[in-house]
Amino acid sequence: MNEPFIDLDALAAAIPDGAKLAIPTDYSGVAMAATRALVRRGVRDLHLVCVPTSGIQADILIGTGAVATLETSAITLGEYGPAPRFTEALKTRSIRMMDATCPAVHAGLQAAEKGLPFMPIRGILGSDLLTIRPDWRVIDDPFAEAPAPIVLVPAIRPDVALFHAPLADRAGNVWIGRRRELITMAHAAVRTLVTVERIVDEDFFADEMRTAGVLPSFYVDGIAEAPRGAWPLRLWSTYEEDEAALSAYAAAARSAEGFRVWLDNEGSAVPMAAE
Amino acid sequence: MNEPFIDLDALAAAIPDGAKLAIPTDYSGVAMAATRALVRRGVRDLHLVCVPTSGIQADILIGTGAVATLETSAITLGEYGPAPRFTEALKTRSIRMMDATCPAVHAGLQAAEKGLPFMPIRGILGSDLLTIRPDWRVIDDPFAEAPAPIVLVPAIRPDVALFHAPLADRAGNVWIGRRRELITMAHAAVRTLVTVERIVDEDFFADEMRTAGVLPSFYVDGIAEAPRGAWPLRLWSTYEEDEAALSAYAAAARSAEGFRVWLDNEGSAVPMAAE
Amino acid sequence: MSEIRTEELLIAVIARLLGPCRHVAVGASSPIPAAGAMLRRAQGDGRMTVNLLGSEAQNRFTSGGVELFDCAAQGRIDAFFLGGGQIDGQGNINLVGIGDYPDNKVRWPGSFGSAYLYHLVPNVILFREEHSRRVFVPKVDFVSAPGISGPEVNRPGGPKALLTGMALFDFDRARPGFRLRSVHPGYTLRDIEENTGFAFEHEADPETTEPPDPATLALIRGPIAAQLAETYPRFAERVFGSPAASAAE
Amino acid sequence: MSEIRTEELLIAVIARLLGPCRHVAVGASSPIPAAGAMLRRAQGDGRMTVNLLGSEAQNRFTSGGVELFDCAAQGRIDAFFLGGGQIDGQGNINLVGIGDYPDNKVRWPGSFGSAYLYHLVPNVILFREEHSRRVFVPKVDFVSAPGISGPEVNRPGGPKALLTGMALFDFDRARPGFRLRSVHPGYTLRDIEENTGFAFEHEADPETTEPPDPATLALIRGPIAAQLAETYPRFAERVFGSPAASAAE
Repeated sequence: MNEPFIDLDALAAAIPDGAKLAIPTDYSGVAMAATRALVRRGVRDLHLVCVPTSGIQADILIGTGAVATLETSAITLGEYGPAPRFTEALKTRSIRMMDATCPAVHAGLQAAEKGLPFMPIRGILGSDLLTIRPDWRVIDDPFAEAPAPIVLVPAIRPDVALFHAPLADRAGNVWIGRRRELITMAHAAVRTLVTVERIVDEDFFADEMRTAGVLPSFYVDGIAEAPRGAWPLRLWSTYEEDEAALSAYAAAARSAEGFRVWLDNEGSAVPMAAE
Repeated sequence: MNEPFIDLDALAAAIPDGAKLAIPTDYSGVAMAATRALVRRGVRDLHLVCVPTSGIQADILIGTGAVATLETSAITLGEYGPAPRFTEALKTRSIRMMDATCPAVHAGLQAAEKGLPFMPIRGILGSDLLTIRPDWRVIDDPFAEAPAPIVLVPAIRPDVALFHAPLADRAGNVWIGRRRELITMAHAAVRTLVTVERIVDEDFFADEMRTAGVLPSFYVDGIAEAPRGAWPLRLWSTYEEDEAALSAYAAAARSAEGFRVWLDNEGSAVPMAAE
Repeated sequence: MSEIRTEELLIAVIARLLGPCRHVAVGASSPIPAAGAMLRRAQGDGRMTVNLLGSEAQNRFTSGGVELFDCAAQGRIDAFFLGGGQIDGQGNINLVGIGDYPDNKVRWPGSFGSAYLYHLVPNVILFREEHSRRVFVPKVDFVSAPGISGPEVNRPGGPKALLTGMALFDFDRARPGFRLRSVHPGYTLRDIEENTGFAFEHEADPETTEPPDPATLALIRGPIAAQLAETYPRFAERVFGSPAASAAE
Repeated sequence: MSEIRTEELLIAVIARLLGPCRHVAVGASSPIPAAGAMLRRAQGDGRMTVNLLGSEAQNRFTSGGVELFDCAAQGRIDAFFLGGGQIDGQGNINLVGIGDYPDNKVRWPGSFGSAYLYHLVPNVILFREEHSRRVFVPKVDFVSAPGISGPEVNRPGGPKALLTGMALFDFDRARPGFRLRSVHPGYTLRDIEENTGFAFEHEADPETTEPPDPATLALIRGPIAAQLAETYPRFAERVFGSPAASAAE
């Protein structure tokens, strides 16, 4: 893409079926408006990489049948309880599950960020995760004098990283503040698609006091303006979560039928006021 | 230390003889005032880790005989020419040299940052650096199907990281902007000592627009106020280098005698006006 | 001063367990551990760091999601809290599900950072309010993170204590196993035995968990409740009502 | 329009070599490569990124010193510049010293990032103004970074061209070796042969390096000189004098 500024549907169209899609955790900046656009376009066969966990975003995508593989350290609605469509999908074995642990997801992304095939990681030894993740290896630390096992996890190179941030400037730089896992995701991914609250006229590189929180434009392939784009989740430093909407989802999604009704009424068919 | 705010001489005293000392590259925030304090106290036997290169700071420490081991990707005065005391020390074999390449220094620090014994790194294969750095290993990538060598470098865990930054707040948080190698150094090091232009009353965590460039106080063991503390080097976004002073150093240090005279007049014996 | 609530007792016990810690991190959705850590900070010299994941006001990390894990590996995090759908007598914890993976009869959210932090944080406090044989089992069905490791494993961290709604246990890594330290007011040793599915050491007549003194209680109901409300407004309101009202009790 | 300076010719040649690049990084203390990259950016569609290490105004990296290297490994840096105290006909470069390590007769600053970036950046332009047998040797005394690697080595990058004060060469990774592309105005094939210590392919009558056209020269002496002065004030003043004066030539 030569012009990074696109609309939500064009952004959703830029995520092909079958993509390995990286999404951030609930408090980091979740592209919920873009997720609704993805549901509208009927995305399928995603390999969802949750960095390192997810909530309603993953649950909705799973509920619509968009997810073939789920790589995550946890899926939960937090204070609103378990994630019902996730739980149901595991019961019916309708998705391939790759259980992880948070730092292993970060390590896999950092390996991709450095063009490496793998990263070593502390811990994990003795966890049954090692049994169910045959792609994780244990080697003997070549630098230790006595035998010392250490885990290696393979690189995670998403086809697309998708997240929501407060601001972008006209040059396509995105302000992500101290949510630097978003930067790691963008470094690791082949392409990065972002929704932002606002596109602003100021140049983010004009003031060194503010540059530290900027994802530079050369990592960013598409930006769509989406006011309240994390709704009903909160966007750190910008707005709080919508408790009523999250409670309503948690209740509705307990049954497949309830989820379908919710989806028709709120999830996708009716564009949100802001979209 | 319970109280992070100390003076320059106390800061220099907190760097013991024999310490593995990490210092940043010339444009990143070099603690020159602290270096003069170190020279005044007659520090010895340092293992200097340059992240990933150094200039006048390393050259002065080498010239005073303070350096036993030098781990760096390069030492140069840049536009002012070769680093004379470095060159002389290598000629007389008076320091142990550990030649590196920039990303290997970063990788070693990142290994320490993660409590890892080593980090894999791309490149380097076929370089004579592998021959002269027996602590760097080559293994066969366990994730590759065909034989594929990859280099592993050991963790670099400095005893002390020392640098200069523009600002600290009263809680001991240090503003480093986008010079994040300083954060990596602090994460990797056992202790971190910092000089700053100014200690200010505002709370760096009060405004999310500015938090991204903050090194949190729990990584910082000592802070000394040192206005123009990078002089004669520049401090990004704050002041330019002193061309006359750097030219004078480059000329004087060409001979051992010239260096000694420079040192007596300017380098250590006479505290700078600001100190 | 009104009657001490269970949450207040647990918050006070957690603060005591954190005694000399300089840096405590607390996972998301953990209001009681968060309050315990903030209480301990309020009781100390003002230099203790408390980082609540997912919070902005109570979080000083600036390097993204990986920083908690890096910081733990650096030895800079003294205490962390883990829970578990199942916890067994060897200190193994299961956050994945009941039954055989992947055909779990009951599936929980997942292992989060447990498989890493349990190895690296020296004082992991296992916290689970529900004290039942459903939770405290002879052997977990899935080891999200093991309680102990062999000598070949680099492991500075592990379980230090187990706190439930009924009792407080210490963990002995050498034996290994739990030892009952105290029973909360209102419960007996018999209650603990009946509701714990694994064997544990105990005195014949175990101590009663010391409730918070009036000064501590005032701290909890005043400034701690107010701080907690920034990150956990719904929990704070449920337990303490309006912080201003509580502070005036 | 005054006579074309050597620096201006080199800047123009570099911009031509960078043809389709979207992201060019330039090391510290490299004014001519920096100017070449900025010229190419000025000639393009405005979306090319130029990152000068050590600059703030001309640097968009925000993840610290490691970002250049990570970015290169991601395949996001199309071109970089390396020099060498010695360069041989296999494309090996030596930034460490003359003679046997560590007893080098002449010691240079060190290898910088060459041992990594040479492997990872697809278009590495070797740039060394001094064209002599002292620099262009049959075999380097120390391989800071090798010109080529075996098939077992993951190596997307390597040398693309060699630019000196006398000539421009292409590098053929398959053969491997240099091929003379053009000789700068004022020099002959004979000059190149006499001052090059390794064998290279060439036409019997090699082309002359095309000097910058008037429009390019105006761009160099106007906006590029001004941009360059932000990071390299001393170089800009020496070569161009005051940028305002140059722009008016």
